[in-house]
Amino acid sequence: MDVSPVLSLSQVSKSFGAVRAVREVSLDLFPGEAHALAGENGAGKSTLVKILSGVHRPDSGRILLDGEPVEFGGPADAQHAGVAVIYQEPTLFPDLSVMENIFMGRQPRSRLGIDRRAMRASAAELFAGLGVRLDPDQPARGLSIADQQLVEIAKALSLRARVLVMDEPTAALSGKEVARLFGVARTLREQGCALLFISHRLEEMFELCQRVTTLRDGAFVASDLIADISADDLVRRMVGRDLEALFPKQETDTGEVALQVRRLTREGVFTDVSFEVRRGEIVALAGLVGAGRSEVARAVFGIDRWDAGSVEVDGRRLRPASPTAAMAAGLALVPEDRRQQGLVMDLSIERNIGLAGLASVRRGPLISRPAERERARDWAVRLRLKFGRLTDPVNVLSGGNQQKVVLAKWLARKPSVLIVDEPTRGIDVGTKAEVHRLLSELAAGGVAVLMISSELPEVLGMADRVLVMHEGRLVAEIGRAEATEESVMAAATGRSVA
Amino acid sequence: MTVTEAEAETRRSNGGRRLVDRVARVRELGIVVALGILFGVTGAVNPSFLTYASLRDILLNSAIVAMLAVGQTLVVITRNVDLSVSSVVGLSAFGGALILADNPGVPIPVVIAGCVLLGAACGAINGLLVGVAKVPALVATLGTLYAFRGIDYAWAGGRQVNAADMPESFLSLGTRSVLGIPLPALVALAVLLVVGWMLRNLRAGRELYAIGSSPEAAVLAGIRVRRRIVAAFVANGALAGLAGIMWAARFGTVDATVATGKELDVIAAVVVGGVAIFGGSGTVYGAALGALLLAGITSALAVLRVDALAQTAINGALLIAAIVLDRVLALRVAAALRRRRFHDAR
Amino acid sequence: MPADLARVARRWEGLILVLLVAVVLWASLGIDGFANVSNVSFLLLDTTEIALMALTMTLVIVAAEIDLSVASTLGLSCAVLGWLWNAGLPIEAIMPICLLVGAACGAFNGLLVTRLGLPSLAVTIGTFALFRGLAYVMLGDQAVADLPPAYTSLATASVGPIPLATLLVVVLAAVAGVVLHATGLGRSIFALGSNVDAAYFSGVRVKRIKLWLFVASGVMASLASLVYTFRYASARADNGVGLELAVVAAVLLGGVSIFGGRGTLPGVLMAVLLLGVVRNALILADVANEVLNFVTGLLLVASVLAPNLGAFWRRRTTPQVEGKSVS
Amino acid sequence: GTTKTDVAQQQSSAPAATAASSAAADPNAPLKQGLKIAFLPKQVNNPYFTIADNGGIEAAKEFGGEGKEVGPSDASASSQVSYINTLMQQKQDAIVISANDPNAVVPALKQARAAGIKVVSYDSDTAAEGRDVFVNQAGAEDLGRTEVQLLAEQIDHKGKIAVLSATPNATNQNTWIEFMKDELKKPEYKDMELVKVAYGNDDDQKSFTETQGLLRSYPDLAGIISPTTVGIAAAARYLSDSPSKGKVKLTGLGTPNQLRKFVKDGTIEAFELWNPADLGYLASYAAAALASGQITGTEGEKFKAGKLGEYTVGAKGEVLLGKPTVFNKENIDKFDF
Ligand SMILES: Nc1ncnc2c1ncn2[C@@H]1O[C@H](COP(=O)(O)OP(=O)(O)OP(=O)(O)O)[C@@H](O)[C@H]1O
Ligand SMILES: Nc1ncnc2c1ncn2[C@@H]1O[C@H](COP(=O)(O)OP(=O)(O)OP(=O)(O)O)[C@@H](O)[C@H]1O
Ligand SMILES: [Mg+2]
Ligand SMILES: [Mg+2]
Repeated sequence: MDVSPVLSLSQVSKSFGAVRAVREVSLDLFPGEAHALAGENGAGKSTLVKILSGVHRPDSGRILLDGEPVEFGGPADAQHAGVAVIYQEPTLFPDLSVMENIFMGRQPRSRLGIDRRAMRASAAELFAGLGVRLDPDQPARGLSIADQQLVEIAKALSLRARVLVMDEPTAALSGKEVARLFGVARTLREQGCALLFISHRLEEMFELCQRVTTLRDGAFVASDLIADISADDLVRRMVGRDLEALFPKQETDTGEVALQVRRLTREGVFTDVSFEVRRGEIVALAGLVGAGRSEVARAVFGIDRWDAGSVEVDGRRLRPASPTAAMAAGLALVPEDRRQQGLVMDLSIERNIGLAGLASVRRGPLISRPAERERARDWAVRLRLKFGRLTDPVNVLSGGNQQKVVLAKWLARKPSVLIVDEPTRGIDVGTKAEVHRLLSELAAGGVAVLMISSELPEVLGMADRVLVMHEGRLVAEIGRAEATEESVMAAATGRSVA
Repeated sequence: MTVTEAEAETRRSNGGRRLVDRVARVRELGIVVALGILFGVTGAVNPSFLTYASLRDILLNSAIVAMLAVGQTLVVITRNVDLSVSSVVGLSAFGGALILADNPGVPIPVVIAGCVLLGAACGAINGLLVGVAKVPALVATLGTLYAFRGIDYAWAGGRQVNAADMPESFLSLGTRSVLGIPLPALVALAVLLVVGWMLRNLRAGRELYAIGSSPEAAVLAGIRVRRRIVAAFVANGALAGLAGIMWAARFGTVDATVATGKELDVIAAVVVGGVAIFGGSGTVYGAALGALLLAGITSALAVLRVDALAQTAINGALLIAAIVLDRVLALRVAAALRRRRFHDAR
Repeated sequence: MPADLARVARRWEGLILVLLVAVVLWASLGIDGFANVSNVSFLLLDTTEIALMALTMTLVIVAAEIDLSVASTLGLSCAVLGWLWNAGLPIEAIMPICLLVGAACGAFNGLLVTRLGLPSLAVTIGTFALFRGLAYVMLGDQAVADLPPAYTSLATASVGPIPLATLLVVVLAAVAGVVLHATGLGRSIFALGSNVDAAYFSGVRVKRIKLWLFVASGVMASLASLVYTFRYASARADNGVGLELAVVAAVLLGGVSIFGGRGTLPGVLMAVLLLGVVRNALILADVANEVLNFVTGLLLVASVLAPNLGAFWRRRTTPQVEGKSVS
Repeated sequence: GTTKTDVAQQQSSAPAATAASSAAADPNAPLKQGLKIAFLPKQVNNPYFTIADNGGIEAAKEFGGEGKEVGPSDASASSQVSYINTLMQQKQDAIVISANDPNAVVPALKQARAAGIKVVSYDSDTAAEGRDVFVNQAGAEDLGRTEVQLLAEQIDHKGKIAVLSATPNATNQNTWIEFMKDELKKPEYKDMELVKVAYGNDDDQKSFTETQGLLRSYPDLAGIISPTTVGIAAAARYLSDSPSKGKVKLTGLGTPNQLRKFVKDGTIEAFELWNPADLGYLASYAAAALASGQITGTEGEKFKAGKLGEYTVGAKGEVLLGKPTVFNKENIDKFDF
C-alpha cells in the first residue's frame, strides 16, 4: 500500500500483574481502510483498544501518529489526536440527557454559554443518520443496552475523528441497526477515516473490513487482507484448531409444558403476551431492538411487576414481582446487561458464581468455602473460563469471560426453566459453539429454554420455535421448519407474515 | 430519511421534551408545594407570620444555610460530600471577628476577602485529599471536620468576641436591608443565581454533573476529573468562608463553637432540595429552596407556639414528610411517564 | 484497583493493627497511669456503646446504606426507660420494651428506605431529629437517676480487668462477624452493597435484608442505651448526643467503604479500640482537647491516605486509569 | 470488682480513703503545699468557665498549689466521665467540677472519692453523694426571685413575659425558673403573665432565632428574662436591632463585657451576675481546705478563702459565694470580665 498509516502500534505490550494481556503486538491503521481485529475472548483486543485511546499506557512498545511517536497521557490526549473510541461496554452518564452524553466537554457554545438548541439539532442529525428514534433530551438512564450502544456510536461519530475504533459495537444490535451502522461506517471510510472494528460475528468483519489482524492469548498471529482468507482460516487463526459445526442443536423429544405465560401485560411496555415453553425445547424470542423482549423476560422472572396476566411454572402460578419465588420454582434468568444486572464487579469470580446458589453450599447456617470453590471451579472449567485465580474480582476479566461467569452462576443452579437474554453477546466463536452445545445439552436433559437473541443465525440454528415480538406485542410464532431470515424479519418489522 | 419523517421525528422529540421538562420542573415543584403549604397554614393560624418583619427574619435566617447549601450542591453533584463546612464556617467566623476586634482600623473588605481565601484554602485541602489522594470524601471531610474545629479551638483558646468589640459598620452588614431585602439574603441570592447559571451554561458546570453521574465515564470522556473535583471543593470552601464572616456580622457574638453541627442542616437542605446524594443530578435552586423550607419550619414552629420540647420532633417529622412528598410525586410522574411511553413513541 | 480484595482487606487490618500496637506500646511506656488495670478496664468500658453500635453500623454501611439516627434512637430508648421507670414498671419489663422501641425506630427507617426507595442518608437525618425530639417530648428535662443499684453496678462490674459490658460486645461481635463473613446472608449483604441490581437479579431479597439491617441497628442502639443508662445511672433525653459521628468515624477508620460492598468486622473493632486508646492516652498526657480533636481527624484521614499515597506514587510511573473497569 | 481496692492501695499517701464525713475536721490544719487541683468545667473554651477556672488556678498559685483546667469540648455527661477517670489515674488531690448531668458523673466521682480525691462542685451541682462541697454562685431562690423583681420594676408590674433559658434539662436554670414561677404567684405580680419558656440550648444562633420567635408569636410581649449568658447576649443582639428595642425589656444573667454595648444603647436597663472569677477562686480554696483536712463538708465548718475572706459550709455541704451584682449604666464600666 502506498499510503502511510495514520496510527500505528509498534511492538506494544501490556501486563496486568501476572496476566500478559498484550504481547508485542504491531498494528497499522490506514486512512480509508476498515481494519478488523479478531480473537477469542480475552485475547487482548479491548486492551489494545485502551492502549490506542490512552486509557492504558503500554509497558513497552510505541504508538505512532502520522509516523511520529506519541504518548497518550489519558483519553483526552487521544481525543485531541483525532482518535474516537466506542468502548466495549457503554460508558454513559445516566443522569444526563442523551445529547449531553454525546457532546460532553464539546458542547456548542453561544455567547450565553451552552447552546442547547444547536446541540439538540446536531444530536437529532446524528440520530437521523443512524436511523435511530431517540429523543435527544431523554436521560440516558433507562436506555436499553442497544440504545446505549447507539448513543456511544453517535458520540464517536460526532468527534469527526481521523481514527474510529469500535470495540464490539454491534454486539447488542440487531440486523437493521447493524446495516445502518455499516452504512455510516462506509461513508466515513470513503471520506478517509481509518476504522478499527472488533466483532465476534465473522460475517460482519467480512462485510465491512479490508484487512484483519488476529490475536491469540495476547500475541499477534497474523494480519491478512480479508479478500485472501476464508472464515474457516480466520477461525483457525483465532482458536488454533478447527471448529466443528457452529450450531449443534440436537433434536429432542419435547415434554410437558414447563413455562406458561398467559396474557401478560405491563402497561406501556408490552401487551397481552402469551406463550409456552416445553421441557426439552428451545424457544427463541426474536424481534428488533426495543421490541420489549427483555422486558418480558424481566417480568416473567419477577424483576418487574406485571399489570395483568399470569405466569405458571410446572402448572403452578408464580407470585408476581419476586425473583426469589421464580428461582424457587426452578426459573433462571441470564440478564442482558452483565455489568449492571449479571455481576457484582467488585466481588471475586467464585463469589459471583456462588451468589445465586448460596443455599447449595451451606453447612448448617455457614457457607462451606471448599464447597463454594469446588462448584465455581467446576463451572469455570466447563465453560472454559480464562482467568487467573478464582479470587480475582470479575472486573479484570475480558468481556466474553464475564459473560461466561454469568452463565456459570445460573447454570450451577441446575434450573428447570432457563431464560437467556442475549447469551452469547460478546462471546467468541469457539465459546459460542460451546454455549450452544451447552444449551442444547440442557434442553436434551429436559430443561425448558427461552432464548432471547438479536442474532438471526443463532435464532435459526438453535430454536425449535421462534416467537417474534414487535412493539410490545407477540406477533408471530414460527416453527423450526418455516423459520427463515425472511419470515422472522418480516414479522419483526411489523409486516404481516403469510 | 425523508424530510417528512425527519419532521415527525422532531415533533415527537419535542413532545417528549415537554414531558421531560415538566418532570424536571416537578423536582423543585415538590418543595415549592411544601413551602406553600407551610406558609399558608402558618399564616392562616397566625397572620403575623406573613408580615414583612417576619418574612425578613426568615430570609435572614435561611441566607447562611442557603449559601452553604449552594456550595454543598457543587460538591454533592460530583458524588462527593463536604462534612467539614461547619468547621470552616466556625474558623472563618472566629478568625474574621478576631481580626476585626484586635485591629480596629483594618478595612472590612480586606477581612471579608481574607475569610473567603481562608475558606478556599480549607476547601483546597479537602479537594486535594479527595480529588488527588483519592480519600473517600466522607472520610476525608469527617477528618477535616474534627481537624479544622481543633484549629479553631486552639486559636480561640476560650476567647469570645462580642458585638461590642467589632466595628458598627461591619455588624450592620449583617442586618442592613437594600430595597427592603436584607443584605445577607441578597448576597445569597446573587451567589445562587451565579452558581446556578454556571452549572447550567458552562461546560465546566456540566462536567461536574458528568463526573458525579459516572466517574469512570468522565475519565474516558477526557474530562479533567481531578481538577474539577478540587475546584468544586475550593468553591464550596470559599462560600463557607463567606458564610462564616456573614455569620459574625449577623450574630455578633462569636466563639470557637460557631456553627457546630450545622453540616447536617446543610446536607438536609440539599437533600430536601432534591439533589441526589449520589451525584449527577439536582440543582442549586432546589438546595436553596430546601434551606428556605428548613428555616421556614423552624420559624413556623416558634410562631405557632409549639411546645419547645416538641419542636425537635416536629422538625424531624416535617423533614421526613417533605422528602416523602417529593419522592411520591416523583414516583407518580415516573409511572405516568411509563404508561405514556408507547403512545408517545408511536 | 488491587487484584485481590481479600489481600487489600488483610493489608488494611494489618495497618490498623500495627497502629494499635504502636500506640499501646507508646502509651504504656510513656504515659503514667495508662497501663494499669483500672485504666484499661475503664478504657474498655468507655468504648462499649460505640463498639455495639459500630457492629450493626458496619453491616449497614457494607450494604451501602447509613444510619445516622443511632444516637437519637439511643436517646429515645433512654427516655422510654426513664419514663416507664417513673411510671412504676419493673426494670425487667422495661428493658424488653426498650429493645422493641429500638426495633421500631429501625423499622421506621428501614421501611422508608426500602418501601419508598429514599436515600438512607436523607431519611436518617430526618429521624435523627425526630427520635431525639420524641425523647424530649417523653422525658422533657427530667433526669431519671434512681435506677436499681443491682443493674447500675452490673454495668460497671468487671471480671478481672474485663468489664462485663465488654464481654457483651465480644459475644455480639462474634455473632456479627460470623453473620457477615461466613453466612449466605453476609454474602448477600456484600453483594447488594456492591451492586444492588445484580444482587436482586440473583434472588437476593434486597429489601428484606435492608429492612432487617436497619431493625438490627435500632435494636443495637437501644441495647447500647441500656448499657449507657446503667453505666451512668442516669436516663435522660439527651443521652448520647453526637455519638453517631463517632460510630461512623470508627467504622470508616476500620476500612469499611462508604460506598458499600467492602469492609471487615475485625477491622472495625480494632478501629474502635484504636480511637479509644488514642483518646485515653492523650487525655492522660494532659493534651488539650483541641489537639485531641485534631488528632482524631488526622488519624481518620491519614489512615485512608497512607495506602492511597502508595498507589499514587505507583500511578506516577504506570498507567493513568489503572483498572477502570471498562473492558 | 477488684478495681476499687487496687486504686485505694495505690493511693497510700492520700488521707483515709473512706467517705469524707467520717473523718474529723481540723480547722487549724495548714493548707498543704503542692496540691494538685483540676478544674473540670461543663465544657472547655466556654468564656464563662475560662474566667472561672482562671480565677481558680490563680488561687491555687496563691496557696502554693498547682491548678489546671481539663474537659470536653462538648457539654455532655459521658465525656466528663472520661476526664474524671483520667484525673483519678493522675492522682490529683482534688477535682472541681461543674456537672453536665448531676447524676451521670456520680458513679465516677464516687470512685474518685474512694481513691482519696476530694471533690468540689461549682456552678452546677452534682447529686450530693458525688461531692464533698458545693460552691454555689448564688442561692437559687435568691436568683429566681430577684430576676423577676428586676424585670417587674422595668415593666411596672404589667404585661406578658417570657423566659429564654439554656437547654430544657439545664439543672440550674430549671431550679431558677421554678422559683421565678413561685415569685410570680405573689399578688403584686397579678398583672404579669409568664407566657412561655423558650430554650436556646446555650447556642448563640438558636437563642437568637428563639427570641425572634417569641416576639413574633407574642407581639405584645413586655419583657424577657434570660438566665444564661449565651441567651441574654443573643437576645440583646436581636432586640438592639429590632423595632422592639427599649420597648421589650430584657434582663437576666450576663457578663458586663458581653452586654456593655447594649446597656449603653438602652436595649438593657439592668442585669445581674456574680463574678465568675471569684466563683472559681472560692472553689479552689474550698478544694484546698478539703484536701488539707481543714474541712470535711459538714455544716458549720469554716475556712478562709484568700482575698474573699472567711466562708462557712452551710446545709448539705453548700458554700454560698454571695449575692450577685446588679449591673446598670451607672456601674458597668467598673467591671471587666
Ligand atoms: N484491568 C485489568 N486487570 C487485570 N487483568 C486484565 C485487566 N483488563 C484485562 N485483563 C486481562 O487481560 C486479558 C485480555 O483482556 P481483553 O479485555 O483485552 O480481552 P478481549 O480480547 O477484549 O476479550 P473479549 O472478546 O471477551 O472482549 C484477559 O485475560 C483479561 O482478564
Ligand atoms: N428501565 C427502563 N426505563 C425506561 N425505558 C426502558 C427501560 N428499559 C428499557 N427501556 C426501553 O424499553 C424498550 C424495550 O426495551 P427492551 O430492552 O425490552 O427491548 P428488547 O426487545 O429486549 O431489545 P434489546 O434487548 O435487543 O435491546 C426500549 O425502547 C428501551 O429503550
Ligand atoms: Mg473485549
Ligand atoms: Mg433486550
